[in-house]
Amino acid sequence: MISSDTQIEDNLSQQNGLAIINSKAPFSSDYGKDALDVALIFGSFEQKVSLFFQGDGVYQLIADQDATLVSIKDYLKTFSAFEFYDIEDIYVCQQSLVNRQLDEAFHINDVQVLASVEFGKALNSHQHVLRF
Amino acid sequence: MISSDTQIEDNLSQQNGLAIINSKAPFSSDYGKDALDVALIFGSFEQKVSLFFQGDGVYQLIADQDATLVSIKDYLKTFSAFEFYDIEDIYVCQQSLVNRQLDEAFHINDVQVLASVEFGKALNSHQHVLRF
Amino acid sequence: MKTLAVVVTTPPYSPLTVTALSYVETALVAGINVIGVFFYQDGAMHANENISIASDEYQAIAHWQRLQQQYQLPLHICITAAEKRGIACDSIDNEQINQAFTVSGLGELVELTTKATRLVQF
Amino acid sequence: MKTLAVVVTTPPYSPLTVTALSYVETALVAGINVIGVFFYQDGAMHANENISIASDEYQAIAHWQRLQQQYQLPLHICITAAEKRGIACDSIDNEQINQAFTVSGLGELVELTTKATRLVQF
Amino acid sequence: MSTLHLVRKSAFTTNDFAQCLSVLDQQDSIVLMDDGCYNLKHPLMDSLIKRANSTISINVISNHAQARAIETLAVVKQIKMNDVVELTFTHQKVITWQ
Amino acid sequence: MSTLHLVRKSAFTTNDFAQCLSVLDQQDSIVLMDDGCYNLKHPLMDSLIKRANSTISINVISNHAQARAIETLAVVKQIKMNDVVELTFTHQKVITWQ
Repeated sequence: MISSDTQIEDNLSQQNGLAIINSKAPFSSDYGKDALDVALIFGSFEQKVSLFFQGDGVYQLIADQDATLVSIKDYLKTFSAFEFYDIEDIYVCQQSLVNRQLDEAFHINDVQVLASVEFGKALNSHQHVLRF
Repeated sequence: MISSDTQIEDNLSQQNGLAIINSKAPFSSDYGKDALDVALIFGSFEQKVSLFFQGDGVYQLIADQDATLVSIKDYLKTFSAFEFYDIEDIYVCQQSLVNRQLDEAFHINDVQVLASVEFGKALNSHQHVLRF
Repeated sequence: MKTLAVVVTTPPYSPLTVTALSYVETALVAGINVIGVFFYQDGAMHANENISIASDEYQAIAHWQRLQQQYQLPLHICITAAEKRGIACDSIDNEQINQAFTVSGLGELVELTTKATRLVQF
Repeated sequence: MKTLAVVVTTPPYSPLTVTALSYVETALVAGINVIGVFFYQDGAMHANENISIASDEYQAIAHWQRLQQQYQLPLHICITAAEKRGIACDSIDNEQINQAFTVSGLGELVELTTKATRLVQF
Repeated sequence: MSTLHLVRKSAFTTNDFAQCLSVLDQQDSIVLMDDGCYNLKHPLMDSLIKRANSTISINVISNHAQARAIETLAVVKQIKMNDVVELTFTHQKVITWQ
Repeated sequence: MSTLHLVRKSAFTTNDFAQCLSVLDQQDSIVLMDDGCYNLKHPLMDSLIKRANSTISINVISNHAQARAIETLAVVKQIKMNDVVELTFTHQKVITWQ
């Protein structure tokens, strides 16, 4: 049975739209690119979308990478278009960075580094979640 | 440069044929079945092939499984044909079993449980290795 | 009314598609309004008409087809994912695409997501 | 003479195929006798003639084709793996299979393995 | 804002389950399915169960565990697919860890 | 019977590298390539390097590491693809961990 309370909560939370969790490293599969395509289409339809980077997904954000050295088209460069698509909420899991001995040096601006609990809370404020 | 010593060693070691390492659980991908197909074709061509089970691959050997409960064709039953194909060397990594709290109860006979060092040595005695 | 949209990213020859099918069929039987299934990444391979799975193995595609017919369940494949995986989507009378599937763009995923009360990925 | 056989299990749209190609081409340039490449599992998708990868992305299949022509490098696809992935292999004049590839059974893998000094998987 | 977590991967092979646990909230529920059933025997499960005052509901799809010959634990609820469908709507959203 | 180990997966995500290390012999060599380059920063690498009297040669494909902005370590040899081809024949066999 569905209570009307749940319905209200749903409608409220819908404001926060879709969360996409990126969990894969950038240069060994299509996952990062496939997630990016979803994010950009949501942006172009003016639907709210937030990006979360966790686990090896954090490598997608790291500065000074160069996909052309391994003959791959550098889709990471398209991340700089996030502003244009009004994709403003970009979260990275601090613990994932620490585990990988990575500095908080990213190739795009306005990345929010969050501890696990806050990362979980930010994720929780979204209506739908896809993970790539 | 290739020394003639290496050549001799190669020819000797060729006696031990192909080692196949199984590293994937049985019911979530085709890897186990694909590895089995390779093993059986080597057997039917009377080429020596040995099977190694490591990591989640050890789940392929565990007794009392029933793939039909998840609507999958039970390729594990074909393991009982190994004898017919003269596939006699079946090794499982003891540490992988221990980590997963698994007993040494298998659905086929003559599985050799080896500690990591011996498992590595047995692997090492083969000319070629494929991993699935 | 509660509505459900499903995203499938696993290929038809993966045993994992059985779980996705079982979930969607259970939802349909329970009377849930499943507004569509979107096949993305390797999931797009479900629409390949030429896929030939041994007859004694689980026929995932036939089961999806059955759900489509029985419940008028919309099955969308992502055109970009499909073309990358060798399903030619450009011709009008396309013999390579299983007729149960509709060739769609990612915009369809946006529509399903915004309309659905729940979005579940498999 | 040292001979090399290579098994490719990653699909053509995976960046990992770049590494396999680079390895095989480097071996050929070094004068190694590469007796064949066997495409198994998702690797079989390399032979799908209808695969369409965006022109600004790495054209793995074209590069394999080039190696095949330049060095007469045998490229085998496993028929079972191919049919599971929607490449119809039964017709004689097959428009769905890239001409650079030979449709083979797993027996070909046995032959390559027994002939090769080294077997390398990618 | 409770979340239903569908766990489909073995924690012995990948870190998906660990990632799931790191974002888990007190009102959330977990369903172990497919290779996620193997996690019943993983140390991460022990620590999850031992979490003080945990209100997190842990479930496993019974035929998925049985197919794999995995014994379930008393604290883990055995459910079927229709329960998963029901949980989908008694929680505010679903995250699939695969 | 020395073995060349090609490591293509991140140990932060999967346990392939751990499995490789568990069968490693003293005469063996390792090549980190593709996502295996990330393992340069993994605790398993520290313990490998610290192995007493280790004769194991550890290599990384330089452009694979550089593409990923991963700094290499002094004890790890930077190599190119032609070196991998050469190592293929100076070892008795090759195992790919992917």
